[in-house]
Amino acid sequence: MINSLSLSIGITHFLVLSSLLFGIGLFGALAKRNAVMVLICIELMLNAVNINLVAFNKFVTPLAFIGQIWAIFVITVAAAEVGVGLAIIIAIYRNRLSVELDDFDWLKW
Amino acid sequence: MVEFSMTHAWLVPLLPFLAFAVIVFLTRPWKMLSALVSVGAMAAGFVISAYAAYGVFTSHSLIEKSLEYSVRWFSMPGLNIDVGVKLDPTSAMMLFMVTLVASLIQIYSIGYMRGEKGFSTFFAYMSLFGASMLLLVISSNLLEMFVAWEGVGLCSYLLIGFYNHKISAREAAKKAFVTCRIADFGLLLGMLALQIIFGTLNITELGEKIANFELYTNAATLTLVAVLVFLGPIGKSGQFPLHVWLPDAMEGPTPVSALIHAATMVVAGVYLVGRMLFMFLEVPEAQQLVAVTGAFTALFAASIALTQREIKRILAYSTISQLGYMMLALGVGSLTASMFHLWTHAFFKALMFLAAGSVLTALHHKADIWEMGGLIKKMPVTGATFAVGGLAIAGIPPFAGFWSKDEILSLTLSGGHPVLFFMAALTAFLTAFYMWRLIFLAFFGKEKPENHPQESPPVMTVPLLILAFLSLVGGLVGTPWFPFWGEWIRFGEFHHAAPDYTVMILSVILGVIGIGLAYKMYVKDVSAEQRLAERFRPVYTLLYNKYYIDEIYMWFNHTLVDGAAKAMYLFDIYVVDGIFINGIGAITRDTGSALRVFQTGRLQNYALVFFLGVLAVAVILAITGPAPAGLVWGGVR
Amino acid sequence: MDFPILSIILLAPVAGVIFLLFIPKDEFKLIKSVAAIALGASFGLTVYTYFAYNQTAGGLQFVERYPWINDLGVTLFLGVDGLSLPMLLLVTMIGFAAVFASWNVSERPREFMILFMLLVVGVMGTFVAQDLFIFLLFYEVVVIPIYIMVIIWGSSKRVTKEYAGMKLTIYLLIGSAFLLVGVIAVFVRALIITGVPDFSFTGLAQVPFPVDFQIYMFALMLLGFGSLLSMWPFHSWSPDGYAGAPTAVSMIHAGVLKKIGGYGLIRIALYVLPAGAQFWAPFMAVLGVAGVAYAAFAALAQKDLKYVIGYSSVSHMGYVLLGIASLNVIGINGAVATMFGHGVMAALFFSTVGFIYEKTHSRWIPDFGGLSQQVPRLAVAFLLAGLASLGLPGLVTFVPEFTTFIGAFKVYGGLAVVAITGVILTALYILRAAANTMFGPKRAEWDHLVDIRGPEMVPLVVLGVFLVVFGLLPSLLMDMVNNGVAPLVAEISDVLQIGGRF
Amino acid sequence: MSVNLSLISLEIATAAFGLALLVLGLIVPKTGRTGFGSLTTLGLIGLLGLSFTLWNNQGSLYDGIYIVDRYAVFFKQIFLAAAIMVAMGSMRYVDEMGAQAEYYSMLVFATLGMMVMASAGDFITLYLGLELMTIAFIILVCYKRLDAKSVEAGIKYVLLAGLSSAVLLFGLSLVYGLTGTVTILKVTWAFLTPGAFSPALLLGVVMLVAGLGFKISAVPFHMWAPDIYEGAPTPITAFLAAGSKAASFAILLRVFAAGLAGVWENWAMLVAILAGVTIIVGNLVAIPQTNIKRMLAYSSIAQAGYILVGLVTASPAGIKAVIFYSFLYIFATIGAFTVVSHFYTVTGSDEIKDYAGLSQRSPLMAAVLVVAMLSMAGIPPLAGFVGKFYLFQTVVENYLWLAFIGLIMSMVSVYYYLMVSLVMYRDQPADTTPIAVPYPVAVTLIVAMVLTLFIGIYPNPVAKIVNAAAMSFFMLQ
Repeated sequence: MINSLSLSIGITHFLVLSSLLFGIGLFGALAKRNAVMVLICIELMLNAVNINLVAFNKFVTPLAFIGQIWAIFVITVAAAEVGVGLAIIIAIYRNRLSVELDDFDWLKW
Repeated sequence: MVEFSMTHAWLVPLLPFLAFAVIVFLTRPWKMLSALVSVGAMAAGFVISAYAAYGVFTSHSLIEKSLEYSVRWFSMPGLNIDVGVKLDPTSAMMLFMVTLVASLIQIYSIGYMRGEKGFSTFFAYMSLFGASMLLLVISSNLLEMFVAWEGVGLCSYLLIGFYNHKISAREAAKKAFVTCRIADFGLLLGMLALQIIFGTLNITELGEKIANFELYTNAATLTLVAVLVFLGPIGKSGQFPLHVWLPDAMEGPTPVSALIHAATMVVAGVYLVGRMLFMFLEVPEAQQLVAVTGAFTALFAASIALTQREIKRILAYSTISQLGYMMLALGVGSLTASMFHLWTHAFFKALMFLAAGSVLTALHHKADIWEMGGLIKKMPVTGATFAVGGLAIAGIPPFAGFWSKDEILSLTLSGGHPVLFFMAALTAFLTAFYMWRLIFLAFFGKEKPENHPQESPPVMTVPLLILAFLSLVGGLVGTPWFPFWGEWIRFGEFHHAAPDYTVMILSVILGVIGIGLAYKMYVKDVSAEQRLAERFRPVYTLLYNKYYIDEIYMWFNHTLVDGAAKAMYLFDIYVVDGIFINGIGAITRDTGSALRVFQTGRLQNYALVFFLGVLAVAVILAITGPAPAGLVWGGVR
Repeated sequence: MDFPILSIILLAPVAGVIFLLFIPKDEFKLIKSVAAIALGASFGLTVYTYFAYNQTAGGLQFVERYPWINDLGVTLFLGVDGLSLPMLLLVTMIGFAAVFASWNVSERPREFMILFMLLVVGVMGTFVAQDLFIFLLFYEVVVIPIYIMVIIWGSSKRVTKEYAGMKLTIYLLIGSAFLLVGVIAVFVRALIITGVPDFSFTGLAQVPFPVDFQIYMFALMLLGFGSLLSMWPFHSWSPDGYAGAPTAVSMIHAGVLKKIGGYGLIRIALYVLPAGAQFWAPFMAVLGVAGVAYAAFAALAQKDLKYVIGYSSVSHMGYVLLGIASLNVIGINGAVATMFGHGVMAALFFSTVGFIYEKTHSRWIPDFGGLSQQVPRLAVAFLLAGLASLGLPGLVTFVPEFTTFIGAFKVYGGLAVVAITGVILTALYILRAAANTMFGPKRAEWDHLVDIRGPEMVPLVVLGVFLVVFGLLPSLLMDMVNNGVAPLVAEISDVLQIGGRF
Repeated sequence: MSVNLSLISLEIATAAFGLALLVLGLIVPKTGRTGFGSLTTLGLIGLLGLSFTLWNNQGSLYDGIYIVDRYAVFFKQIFLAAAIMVAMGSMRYVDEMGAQAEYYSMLVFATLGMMVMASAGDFITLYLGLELMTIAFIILVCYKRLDAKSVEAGIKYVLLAGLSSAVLLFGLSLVYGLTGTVTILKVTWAFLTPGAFSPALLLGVVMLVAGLGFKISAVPFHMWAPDIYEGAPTPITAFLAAGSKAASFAILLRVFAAGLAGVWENWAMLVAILAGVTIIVGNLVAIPQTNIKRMLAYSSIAQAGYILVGLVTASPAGIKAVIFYSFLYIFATIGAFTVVSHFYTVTGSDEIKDYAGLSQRSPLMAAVLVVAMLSMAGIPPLAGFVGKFYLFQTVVENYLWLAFIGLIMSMVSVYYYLMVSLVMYRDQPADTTPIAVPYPVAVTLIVAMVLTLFIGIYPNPVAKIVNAAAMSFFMLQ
């Protein structure tokens, strides 16, 4: 079954796409200084995962809907995470008047 | 009673020991009571040992085969130590002599120590001292003997340091103990070797086994062992070069000096060598060493005594020199002679010390003989008895010293040691000279006005008289015509040597000349010594400063020993501790602080580290993990 | 033995601790009395045990054994034999004496006594435990109480008490880390070989470990136990530690705690890993001798009384190591007996110095002189301890040292001679210290000192009695020790002859 | 297939309880809101009681998606115990913060998440449980939303946790894609099929390691821990350190010991290295700390390293050791942190130097802190010693160096623990007013101390239970 993968071209494309997306997200998460941006980049990474999941489902386990279900879960959870994240960002903006991550280094060493 | 005393000889050391305990724990507050307890115990011991001695000296069987009985002290596979009693003429004689002299000295001390602080304590120590010595005398086992040996050392430490508020006394005590300790190191090694080679430390068994030692070891080893054992006596009996502690032992109260020098401590060494004589006779080199050491010490000490000024110091050196005689006798293989001299010496030396003591009390502890003079008039008994002692040590017949010294001399000559004989003879001359120098300066000549001497009370003079009597007749038990002594106290066959008149006359002449010379120099014209001293200044100073041996030791001790100590200590602080321990600790702590810096508090640095971590893990897995080849072919199949 | 006497000996102090928890913290007298009673009970029972022990039967007696941790094969296995009884006697004796030595502790006495009793329990436990795991439990119980006692009641001289305490603790813990690795490895290997987990000494001793494994593991245990025994060059915790610690801790620590090292070496390392012992014995001997000479010299250079004793104890432990290294009955007998003798002596010494320090607030020898005229009893105690320390015949330390020397001299000859020179050096520094402290012209500034009296006399009396009685009648000690050592050595020696238990 | 709902009754009950708390929070008037702590405690105790019914009721739902074996149940009991102690320990602390209902319900939901993780039989459940726990924790961490530190901790946690779960997910998705299954036990077979092993799969598993390593704060994925631990409300820190870590270990064992059982030897060395590094870094960096929460954070990192040791050889013994250690570890951790939190509520300080003379102000607190810390250091006769013994027992044969690192480092850790004891016992307090310990806190402390001592001295009963749990873990294959 796994060998059948290598025949199909599609999966590779999907994987490359997802990996690129993941890389972009990762870069953003490391490089961006704005908390919101970082949050969004993390979302990108999660979406990369989703692409993976759906693609694998299509090519690896076409009969069971494991991937799709999983993807839905991921989306839901991500939503929750973002919700919490934004709330926190607001809270910290209230009390530091900044969302620049570099300002948040009271906790160190 | 005789039977009882012989089978209960262990009571003799036990009684004084009990006296010690009683005084320390019960009667310390009541001075006289303590003194009585102490004297009583010693006297009782004397009675018992007298009976025992009687018993021994009437049963010939004991000469060859001593009476022994013992109990287990401790034991384990391969090591059995029994403590017990070994009763033969030698030990019986020692018991008798020690208890006798010790009792007399203790009686004397009642007078001498009157009003001293720590009167009771003094008697407690004296009892312990006596106990240890007596145990040493009767012990049947080397380890037992060693215990007593160290016990004697301890008591000497305590008694020499009796006036320990004086720096000098304190140092003297320390010196005595440490010096003996150095010697005991050798003795200990010797004992270890004996135990390991022969599997026993029982003297009798050792005697049998060493008689044919080839079964166990070779001669060289045995010689080494013998030398090691001999180290002990060198220290205890103040032989050269470990004699240094003995003169300083003067710091103790005079009765202590008497006890140490006459009856107990210093003769322990001689006695030990006598006990182990069978070993020394097996290995001639060792025996030679004993003889030479003895002779040299005798001469050496006598030469120092010539120039000393303190009365007790002179006596001390004379003791060393006399001990040299005894060692010499053993060295030439005669137990008889050495024990004989030990016996006579005990009396006249105790006598002289006690007399000196009474002089010192009379002069309020002014010790310089040049500041005395004419004491005989005010202190007839003391003076007279001292003179008796002087005659005895000078070897004037019929005083005790003559017979024993003469026997040693003749034996040395007949034993074929002309050099040693010469040294011994010379010593005899010197002895007579310096001893009478002392007597003339102290008791004759003109009185010094600043002195107000008075004769001591009977409690002190009576012992003097008794001892004087003994020093007069004590030698008669062993005259060439009546060799009672040699018949009983001997090692090996008894052979009655015909009296050697040449030696006899020679020694008498030497003695007389010595006395005469002393008379000429110190009574006729008193300035003679100064003139001689002027002429031979270097020699005089050398002698006066005891050949600077103390200084050499001091230097050694302070430079080398303390230096090494300091070095080790610094090494410990700065290397073992400083570099290793604290170093490691510091490294740990600093690493912690260094790593801490990575925790910048910047969220994204954390994220970065996180991903570096992912890479690291990947790499580790690629190295250690499954199918590295997989990486080469890469990609998804 | 239906009557669990060992448990009671162990639990008496625990009961004392629990009782103390309910006593108001300013009832000084009551607190100390409780401690004294609790430890006194243990002491008394131990003395009873010591003489009730049936030497003809030998072996482990008063055994109590309850299953403990099944899957590790651990059993709560208490028992005493000739090896552990003297040590147990030592602990309880010193513990009892130490309460009185610290009778005048006025700062937070309740905490002091609680910690101290915990400490004593820990030490006692190591000697009665016949199961390696239980042994370890007790082995490290002691570390923390000691640390806390040092930092609260200790004293800072050359080094601060914090430094001293931390050094003591960490040093010993690191050592025990190596030990632990060794123990765990031994246990696991035994499990692999036999298939049944068994942690009891006897059980482990039956396992045929391969020789190279034994050698490796023995090294670890030597490191662990050696550093506790202040084996040169792992000794430097001991002088500082003792100097920093309060009297009671110094007494227990120098008196018995470091003996756990020697005890462990014999009871565990030697007994379980004989081949390893055979391999390492020469090294042990060299280290021991080095320790003797080195520490004796270092002691000679000290001006602080506690340092003198500290280094001297290091030097004495050298004898112990040497005796163990001789691997024969006589040597090991000597080693064990030396541990006992030194224990009594060191405890007396530390208690004496403790009193001196308490009264004068100085341990600096040049500050003293002629004290014997102001505090004669202290002088007696000092001299007694000192003479014992230089191995004077007739005191408890002589026969053991002599035995050790015989055992070692047999095997190592010249090397042993170096160690025996320690006899001279010891005399040198002890007498020097005694002379400069106790004798000589007295000083006016100490005229106000009051001699020890009442409870303060207890350490002198108790320890002094053992010092003299066991010295004059060494068989009391040696028979017991031999009773424990002889069979053990017999077993390992025939193992060594046929090369491993197969 | 028939679904035996009794197996998940515990989860259902927990969820219901959490929701109930939330609702109660809304309807109960502000004035009467102080009872939540006790209510939660009681409820959790009830749940704990319920969990015992599952001990003999094992099985798996939806062919292996959700596994309820003794292993899972025991872990759930651990979480519940932790939750109970945290709830009790944090009563006083939370009173200062107001709005308790949400706090406690979040606590319960976090517990629920952990339970799901413990039972997770496939990746999806794993992920859900993990996220449920994480999000609940995120909220709890920044619960003191007016306290700058707390919020900063919150944002750090949300972002880093997001990153880590993204990575984890990516890894999971790769594994899923390359093995064609999400059920952990089936993954094993895929691994065993020859040639199935590709670098991509390797990468997947690496990411898996990273994601879970983040949760157990194993070096080098530990960077978040000190900051979050310091910033979060102290009871939450305790729960993070004890519960979340234990849960992550539960799932870690499932995935690696069960999931990768076949190819384990390939991973052992990696885990060994991770463990060693974690132990060293955690202990060394803890030394220079001046803030006690931070110090405990680092030491808990080191603890994670110790627990990893049990994973090196995924043998029954190893599993047992891990379970055993995580069990006794919660008592030490929560005991210590409860002292810290109560000390903070009284004095408002977390600095070690302010602990001066605590032994006189509150002997109980000082004693508990010392016992807890020494238990972490593994000093007999405390539980930590037995735990470490079980752990290192598994590695001495093949990874002796690891045993050396572990034991020596644990002795080094004593150094900084003793530094705290030094301050508490030697120094005289600045103000000598005794610290009153309220009833629930006192109970927490005493329970923690007693259990730590008891397990240390007589571990047999616990060892028995843990054995059963470990056995059931392996019965599945």
